[in-house]
Amino acid sequence: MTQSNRLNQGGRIDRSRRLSFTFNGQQYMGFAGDTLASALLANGVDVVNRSFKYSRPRGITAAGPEEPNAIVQLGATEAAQVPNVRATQQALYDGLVARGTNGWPSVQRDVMSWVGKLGGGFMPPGFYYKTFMAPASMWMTYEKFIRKGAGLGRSPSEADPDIYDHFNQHCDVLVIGSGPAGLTAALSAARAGARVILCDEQEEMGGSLLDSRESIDGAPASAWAEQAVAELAGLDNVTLLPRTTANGYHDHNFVTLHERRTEHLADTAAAAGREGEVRARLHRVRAGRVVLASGSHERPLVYANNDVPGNLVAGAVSVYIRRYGVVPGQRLVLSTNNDHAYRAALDWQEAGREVVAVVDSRAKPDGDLAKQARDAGIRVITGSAVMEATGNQRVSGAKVVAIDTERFVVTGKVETLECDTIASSGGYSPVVHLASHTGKRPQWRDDLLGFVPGEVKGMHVAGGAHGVYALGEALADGAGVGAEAARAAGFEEAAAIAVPDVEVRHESPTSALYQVPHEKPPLRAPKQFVDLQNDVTAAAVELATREGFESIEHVKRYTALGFGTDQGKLGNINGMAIAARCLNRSIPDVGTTVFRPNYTPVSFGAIVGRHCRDLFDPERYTALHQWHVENGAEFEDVGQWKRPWYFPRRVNGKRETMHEAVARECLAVRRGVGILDASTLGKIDIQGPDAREFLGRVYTNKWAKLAPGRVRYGLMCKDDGMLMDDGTTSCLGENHFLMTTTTGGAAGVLEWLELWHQTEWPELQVYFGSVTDHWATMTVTGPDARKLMSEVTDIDLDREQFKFMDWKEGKVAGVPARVFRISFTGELAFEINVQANYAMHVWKALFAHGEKYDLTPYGTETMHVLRAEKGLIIAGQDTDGSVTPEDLGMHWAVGYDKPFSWIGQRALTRPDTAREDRKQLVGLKPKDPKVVLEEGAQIVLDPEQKIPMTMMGHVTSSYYSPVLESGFALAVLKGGRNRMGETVYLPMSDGSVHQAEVVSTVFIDPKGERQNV
Amino acid sequence: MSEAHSEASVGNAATFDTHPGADAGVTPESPLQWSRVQGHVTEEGGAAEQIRVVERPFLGHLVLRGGAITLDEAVRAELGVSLPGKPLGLVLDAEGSRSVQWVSPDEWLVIVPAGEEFELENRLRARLGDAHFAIVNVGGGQTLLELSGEKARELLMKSVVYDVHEHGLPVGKAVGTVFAKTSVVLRRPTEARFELVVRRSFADYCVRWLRDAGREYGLRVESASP
Amino acid sequence: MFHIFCPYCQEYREEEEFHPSGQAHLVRPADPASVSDDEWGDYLFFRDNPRGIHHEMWVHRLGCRKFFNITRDTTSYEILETYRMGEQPSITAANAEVRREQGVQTADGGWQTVGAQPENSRLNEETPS
Amino acid sequence: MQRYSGFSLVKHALSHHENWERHWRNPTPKKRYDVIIVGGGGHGLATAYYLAKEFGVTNVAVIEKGWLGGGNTARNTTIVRSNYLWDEAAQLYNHSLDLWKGLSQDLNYNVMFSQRGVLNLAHTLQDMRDVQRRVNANRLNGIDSEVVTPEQIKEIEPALDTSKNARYPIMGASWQKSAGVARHDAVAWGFARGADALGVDLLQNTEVTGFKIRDGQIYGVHTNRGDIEAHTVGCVAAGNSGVLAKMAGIKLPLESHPLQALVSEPLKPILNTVTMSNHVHGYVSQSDKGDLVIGAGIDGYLGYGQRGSFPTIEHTLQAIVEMFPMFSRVRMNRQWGGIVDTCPDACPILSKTQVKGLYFNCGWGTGGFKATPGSGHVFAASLAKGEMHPIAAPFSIDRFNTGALIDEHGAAGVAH
Repeated sequence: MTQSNRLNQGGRIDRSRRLSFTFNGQQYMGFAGDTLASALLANGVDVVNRSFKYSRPRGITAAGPEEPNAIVQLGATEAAQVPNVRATQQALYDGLVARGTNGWPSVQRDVMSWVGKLGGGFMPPGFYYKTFMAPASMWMTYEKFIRKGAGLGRSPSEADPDIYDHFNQHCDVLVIGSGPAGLTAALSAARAGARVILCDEQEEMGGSLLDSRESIDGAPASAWAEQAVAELAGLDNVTLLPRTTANGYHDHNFVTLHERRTEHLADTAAAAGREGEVRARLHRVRAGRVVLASGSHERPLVYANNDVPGNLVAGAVSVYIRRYGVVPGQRLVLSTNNDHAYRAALDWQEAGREVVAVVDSRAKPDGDLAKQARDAGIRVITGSAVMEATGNQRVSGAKVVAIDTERFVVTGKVETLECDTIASSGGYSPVVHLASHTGKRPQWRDDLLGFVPGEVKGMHVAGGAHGVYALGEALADGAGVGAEAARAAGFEEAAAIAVPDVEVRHESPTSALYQVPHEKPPLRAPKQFVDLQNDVTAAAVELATREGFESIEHVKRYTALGFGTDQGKLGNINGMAIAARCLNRSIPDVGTTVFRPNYTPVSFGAIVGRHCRDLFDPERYTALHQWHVENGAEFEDVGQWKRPWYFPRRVNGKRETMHEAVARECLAVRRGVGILDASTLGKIDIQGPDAREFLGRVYTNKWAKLAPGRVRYGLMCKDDGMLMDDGTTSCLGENHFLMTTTTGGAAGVLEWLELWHQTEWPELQVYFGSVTDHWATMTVTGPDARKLMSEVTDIDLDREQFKFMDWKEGKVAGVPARVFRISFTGELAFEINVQANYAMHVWKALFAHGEKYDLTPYGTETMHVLRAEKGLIIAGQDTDGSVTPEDLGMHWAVGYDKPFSWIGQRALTRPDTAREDRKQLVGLKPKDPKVVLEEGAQIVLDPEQKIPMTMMGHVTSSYYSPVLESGFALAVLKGGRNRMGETVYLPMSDGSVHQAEVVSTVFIDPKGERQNV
Repeated sequence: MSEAHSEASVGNAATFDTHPGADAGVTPESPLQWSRVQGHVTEEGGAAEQIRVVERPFLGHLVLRGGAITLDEAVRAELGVSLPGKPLGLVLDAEGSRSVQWVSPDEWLVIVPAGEEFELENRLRARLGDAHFAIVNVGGGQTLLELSGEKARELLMKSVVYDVHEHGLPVGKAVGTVFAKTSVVLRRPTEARFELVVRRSFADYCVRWLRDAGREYGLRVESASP
Repeated sequence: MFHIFCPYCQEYREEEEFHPSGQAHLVRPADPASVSDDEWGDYLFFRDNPRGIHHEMWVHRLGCRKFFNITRDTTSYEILETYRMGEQPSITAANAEVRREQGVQTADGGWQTVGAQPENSRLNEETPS
Repeated sequence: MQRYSGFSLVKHALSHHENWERHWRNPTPKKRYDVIIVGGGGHGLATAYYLAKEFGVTNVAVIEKGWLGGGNTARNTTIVRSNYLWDEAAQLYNHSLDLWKGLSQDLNYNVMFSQRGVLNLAHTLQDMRDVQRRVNANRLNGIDSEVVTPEQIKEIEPALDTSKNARYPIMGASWQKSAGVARHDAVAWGFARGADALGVDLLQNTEVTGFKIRDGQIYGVHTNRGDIEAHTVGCVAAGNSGVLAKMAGIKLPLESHPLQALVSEPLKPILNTVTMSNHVHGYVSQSDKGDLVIGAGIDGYLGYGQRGSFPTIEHTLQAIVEMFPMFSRVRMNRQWGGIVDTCPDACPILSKTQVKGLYFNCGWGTGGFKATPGSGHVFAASLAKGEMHPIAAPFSIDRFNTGALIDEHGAAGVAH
């Protein structure tokens, strides 16, 4: 294929770099600097897609982010697939592979198009809601067919080979858009010394200056842009971000920018030779001030068959000619209501192609550009508009007619002009999106026939974004606004740069025209598209208003207007104008819709950044992690920690199952000695003369008399009386305590203590500090624990000297240690704390000495079994935020007579909290010892009752006990403590029903003798 | 109280020398030990090496809590530097090996060479007497990473939400802030380098993050482990 | 995303370093035993939920770990002032319009240091660097 | 009311759709009604519809300050399920699910209730305990929940990463097959059209500015369009409930928070079901248009701005890509926020108040959409009879003082 529409010269492409690409299976050539859209147009490709609902052929309509039609699937390989890429925004690269997202077998010959031709009439807006209702059972079948038509592109089915990252940026002034106003704003702010970021969504900076016909300081506008960009690039305080779209404006001037880093170069970073680099980068910018210089989007006119390929917005025609050296057709008809659009005709003619006519809706257009067109011999038809395009896969003609815009009728005879391209312009809509992201509604300006941004704190608007369109005015506006922004950011001396010289052009005013009247009534005319991507027609908008949808939000939702991936950049205002006409109200009266991020779609990957795969969430390791890995531990995720779950051994060449490993570990602790890495427990250092008083207020039990050297278990409630956390606290000195918390509760408990101290009791003299990571904790437990410990420590382990719930300090394996005689297993236990950097030495020394005792490492699963056999709870497993200490049978740990009303005390006497028949913690012994009840199994008293059954409680912890040689469980049960010895039932999902006896929560050693030896 | 608590109870608080002493023959392991085994530490940054990350393990880390005026006198007497009273201040001694950092209005982080912390704590406690204060040894719970090189600032921009530009983080400033999905203390002790104080259990995550984010610049991670 | 002036760190910081902690100026009844169940329920669960000016507590969780107060408009999300524990807001629903025009940023006084130690008053007087 | 059917579509197509009737009238307010519903969202419209249809109370006005269905009805992620842990909540949501099943036919309006099923994933041992507890409770409450294995999950939703390599590998899930999604706007419009046809006046752009209360009895409301009388007033105003309650001198234990959601660009069908994960915290389904509809978490601060903070969106997408690594190159189209009124125990309030005749239906938090028909039905019954319907009774305001909370925080599914 030749590039039949490519001019021999002109444009900003690099003709020395030829790029090959594939579209819909066909190979084409383009140049470096092309977008996919410009390259397709250069190659004369008319049909790039099929429409969503009616499957009509569609071509390229615009040249930027407002493009509704040219949505393609990108990627040569499965993993590199990118759905829904706008061809107008995709830089061409060598080897690019794309296809239209709809159409089968091809976009040219689409089988589904019969639906559009035949069925279109049966698909008014809301047709889904009106049918497919009978019979009810068929809906899922109907829906299967409806879903076949869903979607544009498709998701890749493989994981992304590329990576992404984030940059946290801070600046004084962020300038969004590098057109005339953006450049002068950036220059003003930068010269004042402000830290400036200038971003622009296009491949090249300069915005409208790059396709302008005008001169600045006597040189082409594009040359001035290049020079301005070069100056900014040379300044240390300026960061230039081309290919970077400002997508979201968030509170307090936080702006998200999406920068294409390698995705414009190839399918993947690796394919671009940029291994290790990111595909895209999200800049998270906190800006002192934001200058919104985002320019405007040209609105197309709404006329019949305005979707046939060859219909373009006028400005896009100029962009393709002047920037890419591409003329997208042979014979042009331009339909306009304003002067500015005339440049499309002038550019077209200068490119050597025929301008059939300019059709102007105004009676007497006499601006400079209109004069220029007449002088150039172009036919100008006034008081008229293109009413209808003819043609199927490409425009073949334009039906032109005189119109009365006030009365919305045609007034003359229809003339058909032969042409292959219709450019239209209905005026300009400032790009107000970002200014409305935080909820500020845009304001309608009758003089501009458009919405301008509402006032946003910290944001300054410059240039076309608030309707300052003329080049000279935009340059001056930007310069002033840039200086104003810099001053507001603290650069008080900032002044506007001297504005370059631009010739002033006379323009005649734009007339209000959105939908062109047709000779047929609106509901009977050929389709006049408002939202091309969602196939929303003017008739649909009219029908919605007839059906009682009077709010513009209802109209949008009923018709899907503006819900496409272009978010209605071309169609929204036209749709509102049509709704206003039908409701006989003004546009501002109909209202506007507030835009939401994103301005243009952003890949999930870019928002995720590096927070994926093995960096999705931190993995926290204890100081002994390496040993655990090397000794074959299976790990359990507890919060972010990796904790050994169990340590399967190889027995006779076979790896133990979890059940086998846990049984072995349990027996080792009950009969010999085991060791647990308990380092993940939260540890809080508490110092100060009021530490004791403070503990008394946050714990349910008493702390006044705990002596140095002693340890106590405590319960912590919230002020609603429900258990929040538990743990032991040791008295290190008269005014010094070490609190432990659950692994998951560590951070929360510390903040809880700070909360009460900082907000309620600042008068208490106490400080808290986290020492969780400082200490490594190892629990040596079992009947042989003392024997083992005596080999490695200088501490007197005599049971009279070192009692249960004492702590001592000394050396373990030569390392200073604090050793606590506390037990979570019910066996004799020593909990060793050493500075974490020495933990591995101590651990290994224990194993060196422990070999003869068969010292057995155990994990969290065995820990759970052992503690449950003793009826010891795990906060968060046996409790769920609705359990009081009394429910747990821990009356002994509740100090009702403490002088201060501790946190949770008052709530315990509320009627519901004080009920006798609350759910209470009990033990359950399955009637069949082989049965291990399911954790979460529900308890009923009568298994024969009908559903819904009356549930009395549930199993919170359940294990097999190798010592009891039976399953056993902890459960919460209504009035449980009065049901000892009763039989309860647990109906399971497979229909079976287990029976269990309600028993004490303590299954082993009820007197607690084993831990006290 | 038993003699096992002999070292304890200066001002009713227990102090404790956690180090076994040089002659005990005990080798400590830095928080990056596992990362080292995994190959995340000591790696050539390649020809384009533009960032160097050096771990300074085993330093003495003490958290001081109390009133600024009280602590200031004691710190000045014992360390020869004055307590940064203004928010986010970081001061170093003449050698640059001891530092005091503002953490919150009643909290400072002191970092001293390995093994000095216990002595320092005892001297401070003695000097502070009956005042209300707290000193907590946290040296086993955190480690210090130094970042230097041409692209160190950009690497930090990828990692922390704080403004690491000269304006936001001049020499002599230190902040607690968000680092990826955890938190760090970020310090600017000198023109040439940044420091991160990271918690032990997150150290591997932080280093893996830095390696991943720094890959495009060429990054080398090493430990100045003695 | 909010940009919050931490009255302790004395500078603006990113919202990600903070955590909201509910309504400010709640006071736990001094003698819980003497309040009725209804009053205790009110203290536990009933909060102001205004459209407009709201005084709320935040904690600088990943920074200085201090709790402090914010006066914020729950509709515009504008933060009108931040102030330390123990201080009262200078902007309230009653005077918001006036104060907004005056551009008030932060209040003074209150306890800089937890424990409200008088010895720290000098620290409070220092201006931020 | 004009009947809708495939046949009517053909008929209207032949007349160029020029003869479709309005969905609802645009009436002038009457001086008095038997019942006033304040709030024209899904719940309010459903209440009005059932009042007229089931309880014969047709002299009803729905007062809406904006447009019908313009609040959370228009902004949610459309999930419908009933697998709630606690008996009281299970009864309420299951009642609702039963009504959903015949709703399109009942309303003669296709609300596109699609029973695609819901997976609630478990990633830790505690997650699994919670899943088992909930499924067991659900089954005994007559709800079709089951526990499924990673292998079964892979069959139900092949796009999920069920491998062991994930940071938090999927250990199992609960699966409710009869759950699904519906077309949110259509629900509001269907109820509105149905209510209107039965004589209910739908008053849009009408704002309640105060209540008329005398001797502890309500007898009307003040509005920007004049006073309207009624001796029974039901407030169904979601995030704005607190503001209304204040006008009536009533305190509610509610906080209004931003809840965000987002959609991808439309994709060819790739997801079969609704997937929710509490642990990595995200949930997703695919609409009939092809968008991935993704729910984010609640922001922790009060907010009426219909927007939240960006990190919430980031965390949500991290979770989605963690669960579905293949979506990394899919693009996010649009995000938005709703205002959810949350209760301390994550359960709603359906209650009388100290003002006789004044009722509140609020506090639905993240669970409102799925409850729409059930909430409307039991609330209508309560308003019609002057006594709370038995399913509604446990949700009284009193529970916050007695301590009899219905705590769904404990082991309930993810926010939705």
